[in-house]
Amino acid sequence: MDLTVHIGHLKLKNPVMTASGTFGYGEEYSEFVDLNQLGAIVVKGISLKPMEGNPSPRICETPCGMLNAIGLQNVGLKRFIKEKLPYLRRFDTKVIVNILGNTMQEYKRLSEVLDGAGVDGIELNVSCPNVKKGGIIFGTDKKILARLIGKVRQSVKKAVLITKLSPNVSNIREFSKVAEDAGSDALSLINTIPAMAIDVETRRPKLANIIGGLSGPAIKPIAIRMVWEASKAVKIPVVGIGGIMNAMDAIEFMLAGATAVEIGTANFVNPRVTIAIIEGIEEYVRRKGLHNLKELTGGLNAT
Amino acid sequence: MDLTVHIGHLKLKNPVMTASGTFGYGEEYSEFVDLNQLGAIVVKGISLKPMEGNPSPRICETPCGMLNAIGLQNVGLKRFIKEKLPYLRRFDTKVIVNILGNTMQEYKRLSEVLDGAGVDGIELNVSCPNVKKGGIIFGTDKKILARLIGKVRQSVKKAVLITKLSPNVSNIREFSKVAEDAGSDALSLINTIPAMAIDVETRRPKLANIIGGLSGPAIKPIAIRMVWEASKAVKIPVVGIGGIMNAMDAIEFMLAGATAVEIGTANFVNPRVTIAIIEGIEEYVRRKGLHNLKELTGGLNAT
Amino acid sequence: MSRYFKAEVISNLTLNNNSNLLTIAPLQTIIDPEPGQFYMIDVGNTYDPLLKRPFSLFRKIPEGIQFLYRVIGRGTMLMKELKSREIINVLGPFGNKYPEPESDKIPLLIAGGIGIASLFSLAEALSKKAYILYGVRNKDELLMLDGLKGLTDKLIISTDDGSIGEKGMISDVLNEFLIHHSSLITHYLLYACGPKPMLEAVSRIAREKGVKGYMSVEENMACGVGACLGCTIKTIDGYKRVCKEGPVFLIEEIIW
Amino acid sequence: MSRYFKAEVISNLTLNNNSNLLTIAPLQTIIDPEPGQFYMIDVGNTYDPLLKRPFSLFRKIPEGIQFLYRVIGRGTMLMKELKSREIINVLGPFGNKYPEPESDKIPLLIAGGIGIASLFSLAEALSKKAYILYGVRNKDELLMLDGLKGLTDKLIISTDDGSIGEKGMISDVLNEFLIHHSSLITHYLLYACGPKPMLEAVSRIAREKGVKGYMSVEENMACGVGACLGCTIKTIDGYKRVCKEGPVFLIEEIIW
Ligand SMILES: Cc1cc2nc3c(=O)[nH]c(=O)nc-3n(C[C@H](O)[C@H](O)[C@H](O)COP(=O)(O)OP(=O)(O)OC[C@H]3O[C@@H](n4cnc5c(N)ncnc54)[C@H](O)[C@@H]3O)c2cc1C
Ligand SMILES: Cc1cc2nc3c(=O)[nH]c(=O)nc-3n(C[C@H](O)[C@H](O)[C@H](O)COP(=O)(O)OP(=O)(O)OC[C@H]3O[C@@H](n4cnc5c(N)ncnc54)[C@H](O)[C@@H]3O)c2cc1C
Ligand SMILES: Cc1cc2nc3c(=O)[nH]c(=O)nc-3n(C[C@H](O)[C@H](O)[C@H](O)COP(=O)(O)O)c2cc1C
Ligand SMILES: Cc1cc2nc3c(=O)[nH]c(=O)nc-3n(C[C@H](O)[C@H](O)[C@H](O)COP(=O)(O)O)c2cc1C
Ligand code: FES
Ligand code: FES
Repeated sequence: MDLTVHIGHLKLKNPVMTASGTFGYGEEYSEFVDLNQLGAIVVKGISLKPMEGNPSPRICETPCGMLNAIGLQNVGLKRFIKEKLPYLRRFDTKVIVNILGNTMQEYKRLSEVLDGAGVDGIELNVSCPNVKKGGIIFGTDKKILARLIGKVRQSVKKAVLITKLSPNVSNIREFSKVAEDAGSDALSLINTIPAMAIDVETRRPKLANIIGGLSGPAIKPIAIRMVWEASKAVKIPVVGIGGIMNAMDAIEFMLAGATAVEIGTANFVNPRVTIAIIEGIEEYVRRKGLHNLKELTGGLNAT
Repeated sequence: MDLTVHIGHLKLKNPVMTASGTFGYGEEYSEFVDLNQLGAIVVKGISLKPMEGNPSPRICETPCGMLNAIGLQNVGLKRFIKEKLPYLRRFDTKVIVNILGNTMQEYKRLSEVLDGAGVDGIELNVSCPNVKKGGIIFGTDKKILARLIGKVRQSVKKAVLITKLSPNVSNIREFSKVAEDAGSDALSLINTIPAMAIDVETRRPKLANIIGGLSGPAIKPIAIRMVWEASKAVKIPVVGIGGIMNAMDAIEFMLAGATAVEIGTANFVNPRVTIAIIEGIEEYVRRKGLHNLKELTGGLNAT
Repeated sequence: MSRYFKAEVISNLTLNNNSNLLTIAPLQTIIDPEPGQFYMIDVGNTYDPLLKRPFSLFRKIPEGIQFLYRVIGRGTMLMKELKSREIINVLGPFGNKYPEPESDKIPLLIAGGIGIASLFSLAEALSKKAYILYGVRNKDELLMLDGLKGLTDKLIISTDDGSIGEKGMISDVLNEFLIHHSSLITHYLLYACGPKPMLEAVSRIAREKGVKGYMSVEENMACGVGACLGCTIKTIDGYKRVCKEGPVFLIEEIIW
Repeated sequence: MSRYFKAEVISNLTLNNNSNLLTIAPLQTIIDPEPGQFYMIDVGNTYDPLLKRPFSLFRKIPEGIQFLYRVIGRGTMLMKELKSREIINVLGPFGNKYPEPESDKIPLLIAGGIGIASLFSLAEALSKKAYILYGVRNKDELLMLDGLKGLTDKLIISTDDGSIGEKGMISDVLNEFLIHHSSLITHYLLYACGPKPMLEAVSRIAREKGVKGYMSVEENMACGVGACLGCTIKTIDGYKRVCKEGPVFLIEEIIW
């Protein structure tokens, strides 16, 4: 059955991708998942220089969700291209690299090099709540966001350019429009929502970083709403992210306006969930007698 | 044991209040809860004229939470004062009225009349996601918010003026400061977060209003973070709201910076939860050998 | 006598591939329920699912209270897992009841699917007087057949596939019935419970034929006590709360 | 042989007021676990709690795998409710293992509280050779005493309240021990598992006395497979993942 979708000029064999930071560099889950079956793999956020990340505890559980403050620990651009990319290249799936910089220059440099290295997509992380500089500040100021995307756009020739929006704004429509006008090929949302938990016995924050990002089923209704608003505001494809645990959740995002989806926290609960979701979407499409996934995207009957 | 707290000049016998819209006008739960034991009752949002609210379905469940789009159905100011207030007055508890207007005039008028009617507190609802006009637009624009509070401030003489902030902003600190500077005696947060759910079988939104407000345990980590940020930004007391299901949750909010708390969705799960929370706080205070609740508020050890 | 009580699960029988019969014994004296009233039941003890689920009184028996329920979603799936001796929290009885018919009336009970749950105890109370029109998808979904036969000798069954009783929807059966018994039309009093489409059809027929009656309706519920305003339906006097002013309404007051 | 498998609960015994012994039988052939490795276990089947919980291999027995766990929070409370014949999802075995001691070494196993869980199977593998120093709060918290006596005749127990064995913390007992046996100090090899404060104390003692060894550490975990980077601890070569490079580390590489 035809489950192909297009993110800009990038053709995916199916709409199921892994969410950045939840699937390592692919290798960690290759024992459980045939990576060839995935629509795309979005790897952990990469920065110009290696980052060591935040002290522990970095994660804790919350009702139907979890907090994380990894602090973007990553091997850095050089080692990623040398050690991680070749491995991913061995599989018949698209590779999208999530990037984060402290300055526009860094974002530009990262995208230049990765585009040159032939990655299929670049996901601009302008919404990471867990690093002091950069990240979210780019994602919550329209002018800065427009300038950032404009700059990066020039250096991205082959790869598809996806802007991952911050959920931490009052009006996601405006930011979506800004990202589209500035030249993004697609949008992805949502990233984690800044949140916090306290151990009442010790009076200490449950994360060393105090604040972390909330992910998991708890945020799904917020993500669905934002994907719906964003997809109505722009013409470029939207990638839906947030609390997707099964095929029905993925389809819910597509009905809300998503062309594809990213699976994050669910990988931790079931390492084979991505495959289960692909199969579930196939089953649904067959059961409903659909011909392709275009019939799903934005198919919410809101009248 | 001394559980008293002060919200501005208003003294509460304990920090546990009911959240607007989740406890009706008090009467509905009087069968399960001795209203005299509550720190305060915050009643359903009142508007100048009666409102009939949104069509059904108005609510649905989500992971560890629920969506509602009641559309502020309420009896209106006149009938509230005539029919509902006298009943509440029979109890030895504080009565705080949550108000919502479509214009600044309406807010002003509402607060004038209610202040005159001798309610103990007025909670400005500038964050209702479920009504077309008014509500949230006042809560997401700093200038408008400042002018609104300034206006209402003049007409509130006796009652304590609480501004209920919208969680739907990038920087809750700024809005908290604005609300303080404009003359609020206290802040309360968070209101529900705009969200949405879709029935994948029917392709229809689960709420007739399409978008509703997310409440319940799912939003607690977001609320804790915002209460922490808000309470560090202002000197006035902060009332913590969002997913409080038990005493430990309430204490978590107080450690984050809340002086008092409001219990919402939890009332639906356990109609006696407010009493259980009061008892649980008492037990905790005794177990930890504290003398009063000031030792809890803002007591997070973040170093 | 509180309407918030703990109860012990006595049994939770699977009746067919999608229906169960739950029997609980309250651990304290409770308020006697009336036909048409409902309870809010805990389906699990975590926050997922979060809210209690509303279920009509099926039967009040000496050992306790019975609920007849269909497994349609996450909550009822967990409910299906309830084991005997487990303790659950229950709220109720809530809502109004099916009003008793005046002595000159002939009650016509119209049940669609699991709607039989709330009409069964009404049939018991009416002792033989009532006609019962009961429609299901197919033979296998038919519940409590023997019990119903014991409650009336005027039981009419229909199935969508004709696997038992008349073929077709129960609303059509009602229509036929009223046409054939048009002479007595002013004497009939309808009591309907079932899925929305069926209730709509029954309303239409009732209007056309000028037959009076009541119906028990459903809406998603959070509190069950009238506080959240989440369960409203549109009536000729504006929105009303199913949990408080309902769940039983005059057929003519509901706006579909 | 996959590291993601379904298993049937054989038994879930309560050992004392806060400790349980869970025995599961994998429904497929699994990879043989080594002492020190751990599994990620489903504690419920809703989204609350959401994540699997990590538990060390306690014992591999013919019927399956055993876990010794302490009930401290929401997840383990639900885990306590697991009934025999229930089917659960399990991930593992993960992580490195306790390295075997060179032939000239005398293993000193130091367990604090539930830390005995991961050291027990190591003691089994070391067959009699090992000293076992085992500290608990009080007599009632002592687990698997007979089993331990069968594994070594060099078992030293301590309790905070002196209700059994020596009074005091097990780290102090270790200190005393090393002082009395200072002649053999270069021959001892430490294997420690227990709460953070105890591990810190053991590290300090090991440094002072110049004794080598290993410790199994804990951090909150989400994935267990090295993907989320949530479980890192600080080492002399920067952050390392407890689930991948650990849970067993050289004592001297950990920075507290
Ligand atoms: C007053 C009242 C009495 C009821 N009596 C009975 C009864 O005796 N037996 C019985 O089987 N069912 C009865 N119901 C319906 C029952 O409450 C729902 O089927 C149940 O809540 C579904 O829960 P769930 O978690 O399994 O489904 P969910 O996962 O919550 O939802 C699954 C599907 O069920 C729908 N649904 C959810 N709640 C309701 C609801 N309250 N009413 C109708 N559809 C709903 C949802 O919209 C969704 O389409 C009654 C409902 C009301 C309001
Ligand atoms: C590699 C490894 C092996 C383990 N082996 C065992 C074992 O054999 N037996 C056993 O009883 N426990 C073991 N633990 C600890 C066990 O995983 C936690 O006690 C459990 O996850 C707590 O879950 P909970 O939901 O009950 O507690 P939560 O409600 O999640 O938290 C309650 C308290 O436990 C703390 N906690 C949560 N997760 C962990 C964790 N992973 N490690 C330490 N503290 C935690 C929380 O910070 C909180 O203070 C192991 C942990 C790791 C990392
Ligand atoms: C442990 C962890 C690490 C993450 N790291 C990144 C990251 O490096 N870059 C990024 O853009 N998003 C990161 N995210 C966010 C996810 O990609 C995703 O947007 C978010 O978790 C919501 O999806 P989910 O609910 O399915 O997990 C991370 C999330 C988690 C849980
Ligand atoms: C059914 C329902 C109705 C509500 N109505 C109002 C309202 O009228 N005015 C208001 O300010 N907040 C209203 N709220 C928001 C609550 O007061 C509270 O801020 C929110 O639910 C978060 O708290 P909780 O998670 O404890 O429910 C409503 C919430 C619910 C669930
Ligand atoms: S369910 Fe809350 S008002 Fe009816
Ligand atoms: S638990 Fe995810 S990396 Fe260790």
